[in-house]
Amino acid sequence: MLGFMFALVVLLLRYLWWLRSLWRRPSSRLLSRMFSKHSLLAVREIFAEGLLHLRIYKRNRRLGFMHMSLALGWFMMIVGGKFETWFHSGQFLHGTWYAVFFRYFEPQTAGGWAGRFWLHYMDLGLLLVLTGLTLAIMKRIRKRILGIHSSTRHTLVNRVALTFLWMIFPLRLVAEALTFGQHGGGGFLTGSLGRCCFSSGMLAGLELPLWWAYSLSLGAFFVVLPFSRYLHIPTEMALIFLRHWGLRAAEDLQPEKALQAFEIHACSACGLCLDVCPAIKDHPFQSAYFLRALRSGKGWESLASTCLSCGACEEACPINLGLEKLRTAARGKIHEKHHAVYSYLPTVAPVETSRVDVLLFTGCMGRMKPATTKALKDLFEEAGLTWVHLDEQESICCGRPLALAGRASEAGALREFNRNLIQGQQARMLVTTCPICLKQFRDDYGLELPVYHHSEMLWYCLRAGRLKREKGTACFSYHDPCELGRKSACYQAPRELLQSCGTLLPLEREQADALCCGNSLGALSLSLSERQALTSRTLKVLEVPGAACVVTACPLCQHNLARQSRLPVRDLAEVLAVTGLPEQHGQRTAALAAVQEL
Amino acid sequence: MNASEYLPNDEVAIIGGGPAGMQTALALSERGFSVRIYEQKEQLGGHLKGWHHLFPHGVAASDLLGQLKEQVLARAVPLHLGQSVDRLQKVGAGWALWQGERPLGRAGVVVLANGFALFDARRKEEYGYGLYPSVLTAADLEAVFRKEQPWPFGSDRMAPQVGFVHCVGSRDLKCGSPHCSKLCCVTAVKQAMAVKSLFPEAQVYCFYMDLRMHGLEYEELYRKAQVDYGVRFIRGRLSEAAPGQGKRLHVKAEDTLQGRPLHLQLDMLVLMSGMVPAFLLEQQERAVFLKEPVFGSGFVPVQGLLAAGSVVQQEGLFASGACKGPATLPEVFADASAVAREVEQYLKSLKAVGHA
Amino acid sequence: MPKPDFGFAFAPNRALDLSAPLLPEVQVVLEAEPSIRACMACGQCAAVCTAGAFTPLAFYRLVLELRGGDVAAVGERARHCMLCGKCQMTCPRGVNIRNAVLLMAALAPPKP
Amino acid sequence: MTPLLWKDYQKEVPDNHYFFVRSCIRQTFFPGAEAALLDILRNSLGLDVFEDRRHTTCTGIAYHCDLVPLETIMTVIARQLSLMTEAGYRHLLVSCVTSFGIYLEMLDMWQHHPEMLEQTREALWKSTRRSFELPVALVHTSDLVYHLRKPIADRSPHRLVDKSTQRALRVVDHVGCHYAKIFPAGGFGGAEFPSVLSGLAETFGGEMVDYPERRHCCGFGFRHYLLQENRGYSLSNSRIKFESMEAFAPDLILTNCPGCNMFLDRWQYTLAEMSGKTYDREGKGIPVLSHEELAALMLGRDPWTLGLQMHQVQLEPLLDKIGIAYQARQKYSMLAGAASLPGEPSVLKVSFQ
Repeated sequence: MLGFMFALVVLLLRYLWWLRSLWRRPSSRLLSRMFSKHSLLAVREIFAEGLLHLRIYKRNRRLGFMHMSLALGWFMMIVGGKFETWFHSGQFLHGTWYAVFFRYFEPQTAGGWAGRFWLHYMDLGLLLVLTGLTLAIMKRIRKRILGIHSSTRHTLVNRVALTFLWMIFPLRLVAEALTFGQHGGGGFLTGSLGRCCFSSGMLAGLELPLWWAYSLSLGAFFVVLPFSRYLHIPTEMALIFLRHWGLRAAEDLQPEKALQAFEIHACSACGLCLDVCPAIKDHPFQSAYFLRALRSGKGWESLASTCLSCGACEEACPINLGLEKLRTAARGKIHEKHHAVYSYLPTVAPVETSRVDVLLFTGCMGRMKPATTKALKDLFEEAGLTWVHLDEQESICCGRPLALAGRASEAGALREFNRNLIQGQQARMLVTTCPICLKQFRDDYGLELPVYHHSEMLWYCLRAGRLKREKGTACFSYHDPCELGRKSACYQAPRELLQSCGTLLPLEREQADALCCGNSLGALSLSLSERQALTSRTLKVLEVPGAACVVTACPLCQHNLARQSRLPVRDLAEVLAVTGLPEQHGQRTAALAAVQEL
Repeated sequence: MNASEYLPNDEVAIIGGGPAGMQTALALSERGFSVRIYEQKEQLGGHLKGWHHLFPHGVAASDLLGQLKEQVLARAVPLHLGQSVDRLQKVGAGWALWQGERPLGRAGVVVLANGFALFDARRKEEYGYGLYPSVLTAADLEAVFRKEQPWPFGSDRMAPQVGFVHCVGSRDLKCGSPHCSKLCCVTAVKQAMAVKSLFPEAQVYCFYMDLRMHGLEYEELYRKAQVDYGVRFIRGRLSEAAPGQGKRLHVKAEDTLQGRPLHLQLDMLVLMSGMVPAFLLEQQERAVFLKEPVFGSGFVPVQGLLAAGSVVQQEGLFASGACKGPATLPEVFADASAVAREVEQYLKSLKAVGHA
Repeated sequence: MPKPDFGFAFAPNRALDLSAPLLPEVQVVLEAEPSIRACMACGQCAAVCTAGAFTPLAFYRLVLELRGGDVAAVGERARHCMLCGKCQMTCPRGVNIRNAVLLMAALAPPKP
Repeated sequence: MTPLLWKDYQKEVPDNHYFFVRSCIRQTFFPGAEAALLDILRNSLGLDVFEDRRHTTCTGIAYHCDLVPLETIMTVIARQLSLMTEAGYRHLLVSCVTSFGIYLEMLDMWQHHPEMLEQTREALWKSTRRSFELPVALVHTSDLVYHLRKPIADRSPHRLVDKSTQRALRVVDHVGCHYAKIFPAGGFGGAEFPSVLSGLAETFGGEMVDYPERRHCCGFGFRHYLLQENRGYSLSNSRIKFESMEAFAPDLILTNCPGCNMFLDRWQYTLAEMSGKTYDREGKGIPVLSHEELAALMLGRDPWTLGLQMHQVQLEPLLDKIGIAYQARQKYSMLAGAASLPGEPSVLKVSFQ
């Protein structure tokens, strides 16, 4: 009881502290949204995610059910308990303890069928929780049973909280059963258990101690709650409200302030992020641990700068935490003393050019992949498109690498340069071979003309009939670049292209679940050996039997995979270009052989 | 076949009891020839005696030497220890061996396996070898590792500053050694790592012109030295060594990658003395090639590219191992059996002539 | 008392003193990114560097000069880097160049 | 490699009967030094050293600056020699290292080109009706002091030792380039084994320090100093020497060349003003003495009569170490009262009682 009060107070204080900035200048937007349908939407989401855990359920039924049964069951009991006491005592308001220990105070209640309903309803809730609990215990013993490979390693305080949590419900079961055993009555679970095991008078003395044990563990749990990961239970709800009220996470790291604080503390360490992380086994940089480090304020730096920022964890997170943003914010914090100087950049004179279809931007990495560029130009020819190669002479970085290092604020000059370069031209679209540039151009450049990745662009040509391909014999395995897939949601175009000229082999992990090539620009201080380990793991997935070559659509991925791959690693454009040769079958196969030779 | 089928003077004399000599002797006696070894020192082993551990795996030199000796003794190869052959005389098809005016014996075939000598670092006076006690050669440092020689700095120095100079008396036309001794680079790296593991606080520098890490795992060793041992590699040779504070040396060099002169105080300067012919040039030219000497590196020249060891224009004279030029131990061992094969063929041909 | 104007000055000594202990801030950089030590000055990083086409930025030289002690100059040049990562892509020794550059750039005095 | 023989680096020095020629720089900047030397040679050691007040500059500095042509300087040198001949001396004792180098150079040229000697004799005769003989021995004053170091040391009440701690004082020497490098055989030890000063210091019980830049030029370099535009180059050279000797914390810099003596002394002030740095621990600079100044001090001559107050870096700390008594008040007594005490440098520490 005291425990509950204590928890309540601490929570309020912490939340107020986190939201301090907002009190100082409450945004009108926030207030207006507070009293609108947004709050209702929030309630709905809380119900769907906080109780039913639908997102986890979608990913992993057993795990989802575990979380759901625990949360929902407990919720049922809390609500039910309230109504039950109301029903019996006739008055609504009581001290919380009354509902919690109702059966201890009122072992015998009449009330006909309704009374019995409540008995059974409460037992149902309890049963649900207990099943969840069993699953949870199984999960600790054998992960596989719940279909996951790795579960979070917990700190001491969390273990303590966990133990109390696990003790609460069995104790309640036994306590209630005993009470009913002594005084008769009870629901289908507690009642029957009471009658068959605890009816003998000798046990009467145990009743009080048991209820005390129950009450103590409950209290203890509440005491540790605000300092353990179970803080996520209330925090998640608060977070959902705040989100719906339009609060956004800050760009810079402030783990004790505003939405960031709620995000960091809303993580239940459910472990979904561990399972999808490309890092071999469990690596300290995985999100669950990264957030824990942020909570404790210790050791987050190295975790932030070793992570690849492949985005898999954010994709998997059941409560949509902005993990990428948090990481870049953390990197920005580490390197806040870094200031870039780009005054040396030449000024771009707007050139008067004839209108072309495509502005081609191959980017820094693209310079290291002349084969891709050449193939793409051939395909432009074939599709009868006119183009200008913007950065044929020299590529000025798009600015995304700086952003990934948390220094987006420094990238202004680079964006300015490229924007002038692009806007000086008249064209229908901007096409880049580099997904890193693609993301940056789309999100941060605010260009008038549409920006496409060459895979998208080629796919349009294919559908428009400007490019014609015949399904060949070659089988490909396709690697989804993080920046193109998860970051730019472009999965279909490359697949359609490959299907058009060959067979695309299914992979153990692809699309949103695809692994990182290991050389992502996100990782600043990941060692060569670790990178190479990641790469070979990714290649294991890609080198499926029958694959003629590994295809990807990112110069960085291609370069990195090619260094270690047994199969040839090609860019989409290259594959498409060679498969586009005259239709004689012999030459076609020869060309495909060439792909493998290259 | 066995040795008895050959001419009476089919005995093979091997000059030099180092790795090359021993391995060649083994290879030949395994082929059934009677072999004897002439070694100027009192025991077998050559330079290997003085080494502590061997690159790239750090095998103890004494183990390898032990194995070789055992095999030689097992095959009961006659040993002439303390006899240094300084003159060869052609007698009929064979050779007479002389030490000064003393005849040492005769043989149908002579195999030179007298290996190499280390460049006399005193000839590069500017590095102060023999002048300052803290200047050592690589060989001296091995002796220090073997605890046969004390460290040149006091035991109070827990963080000594140590410098290694590559290419001392190698790639140096002025010193008459135009060749690359090819072992010094990796030896320097090996020794630098050894020093670092004995004195973890030490600052170790290697002054190199090029790093020639030609052998398998040598390059890996170099990277290990950089990353795991923190050895610093500076591209540029020392100009000079002068006395510094206390017992220390003050050395000057050019960092050619930065294009800036540099200087530092060292507690120990190790000179990677290159490999030069074992004979003084004149001796060798006169004693072996019976002609007037020309200045130059003067390793024993062999016939053409394909021949492993038959010496230019010298019937029945062969050369094995590092006397033909810088060679690693594995190379020496491989060479030995190749030479043995040639010797066998030569003796066969003699036999054929003898029958005809 | 105002210093007299001699009308001439001495040329600073260009020689590096290797015996001088490393500056603590340099130590920090080397410990934060140990892969820097693996650099063998092959120059590929500089060869592919875009910024290098416009400025004296050349990563392998920063590594060489870092220990020299003129951290301000090293930092100033590091600030020209765009972090594009081309160099890291081609570095044969797998040096985490981008991280190293970020750390080096922090050595220069903060911009006014 | 031909073996080094110590005797190749020795020099024959006559015991007596010298014709003495002064040094322009020494008598200008360190006026007490030559007086002290003559006093020692004549009165302490009873040697016969003759000096003719009519002798002039050797014009060496102007010659090295290409202001005086070869024929002229040869004739000037010839005139000095004619004075020596007239006085009946054959041993020339030179105070200045530049002059010493000049004499060596001229004698060498005359030896290899007799026609030049003839031209010079003719030129001298035409201009002054004088004739001359070549000297039998050409001796620099440091040679003579080195040669007589034992008798001098025997007569000396003082030693180069810290009186309080009995620690031998650390001495760094700088032998003039024109003494050691132009004609190494003309002096003791040449440039390879500079011993003329170290031998002297060691006789007085000092500890020699063989510092890395020991053989580096002091920076005078004639035209480098005389043109202000080039003066920084001269200064940079001195700085290299100071930086090299700093680590050894020397108590004293010992020179035999008036030019070096001046630059190693004065440039310490200039460098201190420019860079705020001094090369000793206390910020007072490293004292500089020439061979005859050292000898005079050891023999107990009065520092101020010796003219040590003309040094930029004050000598008092050294005098205190050695335990030489001096009248602090007397230091500037020959100046017109305290009003005209020299100004204080802004970095180099000095003390005026």
